[in-house]
Amino acid sequence: MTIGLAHYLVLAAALFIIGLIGLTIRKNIIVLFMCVELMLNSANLTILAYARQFNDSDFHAAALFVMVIAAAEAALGLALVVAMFRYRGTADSTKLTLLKG
Amino acid sequence: MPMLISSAVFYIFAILSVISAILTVSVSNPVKSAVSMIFCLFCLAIIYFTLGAHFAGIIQILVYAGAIMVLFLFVIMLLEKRNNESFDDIISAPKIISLVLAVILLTALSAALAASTGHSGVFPAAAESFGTLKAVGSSIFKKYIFVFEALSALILVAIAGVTLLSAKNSEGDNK
Amino acid sequence: MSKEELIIGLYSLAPLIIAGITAAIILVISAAGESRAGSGRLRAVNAAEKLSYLAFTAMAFISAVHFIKIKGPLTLFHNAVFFDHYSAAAGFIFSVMGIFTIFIAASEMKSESSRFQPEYYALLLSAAIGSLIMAMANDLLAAIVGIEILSFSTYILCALDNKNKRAVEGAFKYFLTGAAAGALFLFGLAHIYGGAQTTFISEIPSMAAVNVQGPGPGAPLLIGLVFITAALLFKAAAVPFHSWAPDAYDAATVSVAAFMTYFVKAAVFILIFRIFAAAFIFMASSITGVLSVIAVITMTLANIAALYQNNLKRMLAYSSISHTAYMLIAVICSAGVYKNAVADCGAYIIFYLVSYFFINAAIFSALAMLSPGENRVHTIEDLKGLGFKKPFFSASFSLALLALAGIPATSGFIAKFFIFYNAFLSNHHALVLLAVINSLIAFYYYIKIIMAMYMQKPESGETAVSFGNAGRESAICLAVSSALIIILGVYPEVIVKLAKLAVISSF
Amino acid sequence: MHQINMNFINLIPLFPLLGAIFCFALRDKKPSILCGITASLMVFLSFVSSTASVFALSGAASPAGTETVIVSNNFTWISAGDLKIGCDLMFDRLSAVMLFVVTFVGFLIHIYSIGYMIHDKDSNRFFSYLNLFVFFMIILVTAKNLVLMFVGWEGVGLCSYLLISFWWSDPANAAAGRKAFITNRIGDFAFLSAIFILYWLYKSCGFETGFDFIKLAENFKALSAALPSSGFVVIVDLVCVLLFIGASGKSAQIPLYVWLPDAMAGPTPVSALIHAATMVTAGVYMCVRLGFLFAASALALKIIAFTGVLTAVFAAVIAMAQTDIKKVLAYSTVSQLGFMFIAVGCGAFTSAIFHLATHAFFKSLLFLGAGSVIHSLAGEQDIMKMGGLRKLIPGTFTTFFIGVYAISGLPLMSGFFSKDEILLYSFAGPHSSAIFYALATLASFLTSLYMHRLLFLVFYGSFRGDAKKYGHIHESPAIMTVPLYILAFFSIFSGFIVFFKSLNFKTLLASYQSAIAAANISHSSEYSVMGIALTAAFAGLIAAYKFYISSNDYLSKINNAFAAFIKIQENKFYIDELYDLIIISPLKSVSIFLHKIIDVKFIDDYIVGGTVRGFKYINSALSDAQSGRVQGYLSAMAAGLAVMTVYVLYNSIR
Repeated sequence: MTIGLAHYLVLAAALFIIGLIGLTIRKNIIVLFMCVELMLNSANLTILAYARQFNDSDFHAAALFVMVIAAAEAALGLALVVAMFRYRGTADSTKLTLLKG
Repeated sequence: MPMLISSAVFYIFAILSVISAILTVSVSNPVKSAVSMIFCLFCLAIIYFTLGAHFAGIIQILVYAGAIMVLFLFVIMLLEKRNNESFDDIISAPKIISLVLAVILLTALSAALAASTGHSGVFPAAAESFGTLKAVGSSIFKKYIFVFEALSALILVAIAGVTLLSAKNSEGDNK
Repeated sequence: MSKEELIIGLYSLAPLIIAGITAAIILVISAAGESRAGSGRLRAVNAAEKLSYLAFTAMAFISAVHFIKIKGPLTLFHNAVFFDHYSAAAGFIFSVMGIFTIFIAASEMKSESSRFQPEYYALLLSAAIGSLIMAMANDLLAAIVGIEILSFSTYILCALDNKNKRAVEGAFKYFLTGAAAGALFLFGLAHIYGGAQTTFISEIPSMAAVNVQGPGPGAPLLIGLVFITAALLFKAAAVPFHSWAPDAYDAATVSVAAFMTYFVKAAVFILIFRIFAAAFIFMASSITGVLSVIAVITMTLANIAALYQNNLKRMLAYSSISHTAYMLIAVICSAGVYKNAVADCGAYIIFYLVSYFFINAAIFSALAMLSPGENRVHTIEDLKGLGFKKPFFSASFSLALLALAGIPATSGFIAKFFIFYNAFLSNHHALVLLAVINSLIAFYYYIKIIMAMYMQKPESGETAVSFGNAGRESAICLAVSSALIIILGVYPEVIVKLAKLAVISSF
Repeated sequence: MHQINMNFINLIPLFPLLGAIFCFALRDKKPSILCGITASLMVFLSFVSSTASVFALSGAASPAGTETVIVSNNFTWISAGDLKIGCDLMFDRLSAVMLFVVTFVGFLIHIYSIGYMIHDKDSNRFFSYLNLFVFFMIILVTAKNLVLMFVGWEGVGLCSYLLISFWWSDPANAAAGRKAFITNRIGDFAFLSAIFILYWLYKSCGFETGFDFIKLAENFKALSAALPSSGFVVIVDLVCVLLFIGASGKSAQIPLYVWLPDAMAGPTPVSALIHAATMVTAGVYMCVRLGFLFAASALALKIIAFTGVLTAVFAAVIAMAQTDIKKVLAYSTVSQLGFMFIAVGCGAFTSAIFHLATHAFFKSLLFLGAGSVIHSLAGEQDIMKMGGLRKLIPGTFTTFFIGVYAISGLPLMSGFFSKDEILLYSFAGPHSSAIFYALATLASFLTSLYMHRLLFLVFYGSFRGDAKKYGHIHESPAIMTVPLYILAFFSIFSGFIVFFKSLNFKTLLASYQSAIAAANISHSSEYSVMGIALTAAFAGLIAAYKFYISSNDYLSKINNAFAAFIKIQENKFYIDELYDLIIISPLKSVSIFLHKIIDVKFIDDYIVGGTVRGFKYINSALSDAQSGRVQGYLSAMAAGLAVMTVYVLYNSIR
């Protein structure tokens, strides 16, 4: 059985869906961020797989850009988490219901 | 037989990465969650290598697993000693619906992707310079110069945001 | 890169460069010593305000020059960006929006409260950078970076008041859902790359045609289309991707909420239209059905949710969601059957955005005049009895609400009319019917506010809100926007013509 | 159609607009007579300019066989693609009649209002709204295209809403205003849809009309030739029915009439101007203006006539049992509007406009008279607490008396001529029907009955109110009674207009009727209809007289209905009791049934209330969904994404 593009794409899709499921069921806000990171990784894997298919290593740049975006997102997100934890004292997203209706 | 070995490597690390990803979203302790996430990232890095994306794989290990996830762990440690969450209310109708929908989505995605790209089989032979630091670096600074510069603005904003959000002023009113 | 290329590149990016440099200077100012509290803060705020005001004016001027001078569409930086009438027009609109936002923000920024820091202006400028990148992007990668810059700025603006539980919570929810949407976009982008072997908007259709075997686009392209559409719909706050909007609006201060209603929406729709009209139009038939259903659900649910909403900002959030649906109709119609569909729809979207901008500028500058700096939640009850006490305020506010409702002789009516008319021409009759029903439902909750102002007395006898030291700037902004609502309502031709010019010469 | 361009017709709407701005500028100042005078003057100037336009119209030479129209093409308001909608006005014979009613009656009511509102602290604002209303009404009447007409249509709705809730400190008034607004929205929705369908119809056949009435009418014939006849009829039917729903919102027909009785919460001059004479007739005006369309749709005409007849009878029956003087008149207005729609439905557009004009005079007279009565009694509106006012306020009595006679259709009054024409057309017109005729005659009988009931209960017998108040009853000031006299004069004589051949009223609206075959009405049927109509009117008068004047103890009787049965044995007026039993009691119970069950319970509670409850339910569900829990938001996103992806993939790749 040879490994082709489809295998990588299905793996990426699976990781993406796992991240998506995590977003809908987890309560801890840090874990929620990790789920987003997982989804970004799956995007990266897709990009790299297609780049391999097209023999286009220029597009590897896109994967690096995704990592930069992920890093920036993580930094800002964690700063928000810290700020929120400081004033709300919780990392449970189900307790964050001041705004609703 | 290199073909067999590369297939085995892919399958092993694909299965490992999926298992660790599932662990990431399912273990109740966030520290364990983060650790399995790091493991998942390692597995992915190896899968990147099998794709010939050497530079991306190295950055994945260095920056992603090495820096970003450590940041996560650091924050987790900073916030709470124990932050286990109970999964008591995991069985709620909306959640089950979203779970079912997600599985359907996965099936649809996989089926469609496999059907439309599966025939091509193996990857074409890669060029000598494929995925090397030199090739990727020159594309960053030539073809993608604009995106690269734009990302600097993104990082500037992120830095400003982090300093602003973590700024402590004594007279703040805690509403 | 040759010297000529560099010069034209710098020329085209001049607004971005100005915004970036000014933002950096403001960050330096605000980082300086005692700029965090007391008179030091006020001085820093004043300086930052002046600087950003200058920067936005310069950007508007340069964009106007661009608009007049460019001969035809250009792509620069290895095709990464477009430099055309459309992007120049967008740059001008964003700059004017920035100026209005500064005006609206004046009364809260200059209040005694130390919550408002000079970084605010730097973030406004960086948001402008992001939206300009979105407007210019040819590479989807550049577009997502633009989206992220804009979104980051907005998240931070939302959480600016970081001692306020509500603000941080709203920003967090917005951030988390926004990050997920960003991931959707990137996943979609990856598959677009897989389907077309390029991420350049201008090349997707032709490349896709080469790469696709058999009839119709292949699975990667379709998946990319759906995911990117979902991510953009999220940014535009369409149901079911809308849930962040009411919370974020509620959490944000008045000027930031205003900024989100017009600025973010304009940036997103300018990008959506670019992507749809230039790249996805060949796949339109597979997605217009979905978009129509989303438009209908969006406007219906948003209007019903707004019906009994008492919190003003949340109500306006739902109202903004319903307006998303109307603009979405224009996007759907750009894949229309008749000639000039793209040009007309683009022009109508731009007109809608401009009209919507002035209406919301009026509404939020009015809200900014209420108890500035106190950061309290304004409900409809607060407005009771203001009608005859504050005639100018109430009349302008009512005018803006009527314009949102789409009463004739206001720009809101014309904007809606164009969109419905166009949908009619494109044979989306049911859509028009449902949209008209919805705009009638919407009447009810806009009228409710006007009723409260003119026909109800406050329970305590005194009006619930004080006007405090309401800034002159907000009042000016209110007056100018109200006048423009009427002017555009009676004489919309100029904007429509310019918008048509921008779209025709760019697509 | 021969068009001549005269820009001075722009003056007609301009004056009231200036007045409105002037009065609004002074709204916070102390109320003074200045605003009232200015407002009245502005309406008067607009009356003068419309009269001048009439002369210009009749003086203009036109090619034989065509109608002359004065137009004023001002500027292009909306232009989208090929579509150009102008901000243009037109003045033809139909607008002339309407403008005469709007400006002249409007002027008298403005004068009256000076007396009525002088003590109100917000009278400046009142006059500002009133002038603004006249402005929008003039726009509605003189608009050259359907879209501009819709602007006026919305504008009068807005002003009506502002004026109903003018005394907004009472929540009931504000609620009434809101009810009016919302009910009208349903009609407006239908109207808008009709506009869109009409546009699509013309556009798809290659006619770019810009909604211009003249072009719409001109191209209509070509349009009907261009389309297959069956499809064409269906579309025209649909358009006409939707237009009629729009009209019935504004003109208070079943089932959208509910707002009008509540609208009486506003000041009385407002009821007279807006809710009797002008705005509520806008629906009739619109139907006549688009008569060329309606003439092509037999189905729509049937629906209109049927609704009209039903409304006329229904409202008349409800009016029987009302005790609030203004409510009686409100239901009476609904009923009379029903008559106008009978005329439209029978294809007699001229008669509809004729009745509209005469009705404007006598109904505004009645409302102003009622206002004068209320004024004299210091705010009392319950007719059970009135009585015997004949001697005390003779001026009001005389004019009210004339109004009652006019509306009842007694001989030689204006109402007699206009109503007789409607009955005649429902009997022998191009779209007549025996049922319509019979029911219309019944409604005419009921009209006479309840109007005389009102007259007798208010002005005859003895005073039933608070004895202390009796001494204070005084006639209203001249500024209020003089308009009454003028209106009374027109209530009597405006009907004779049909006899003046030179005014040519019969052919006034000829162009709008051209599509309808001229009915051959024999003199014999004309006289028999007239005879029956007179009989019905007199029967109503006699019945009311017998009951409300001859038997003094009516009041005690209604208090204990069972006691009445015993009294039948003792009472000498056996025939009256029989009459009571056979006619009045059933009528009264039907009336109460209709009011309590159909009106309040069914329409108000189930239809209107049910919609509101449905919205509330969805709203609370949405509110629960927006729970503040971020997983919920993300789940919604994920679900949306999944549905979208699966749908698109399934549809495109099989």
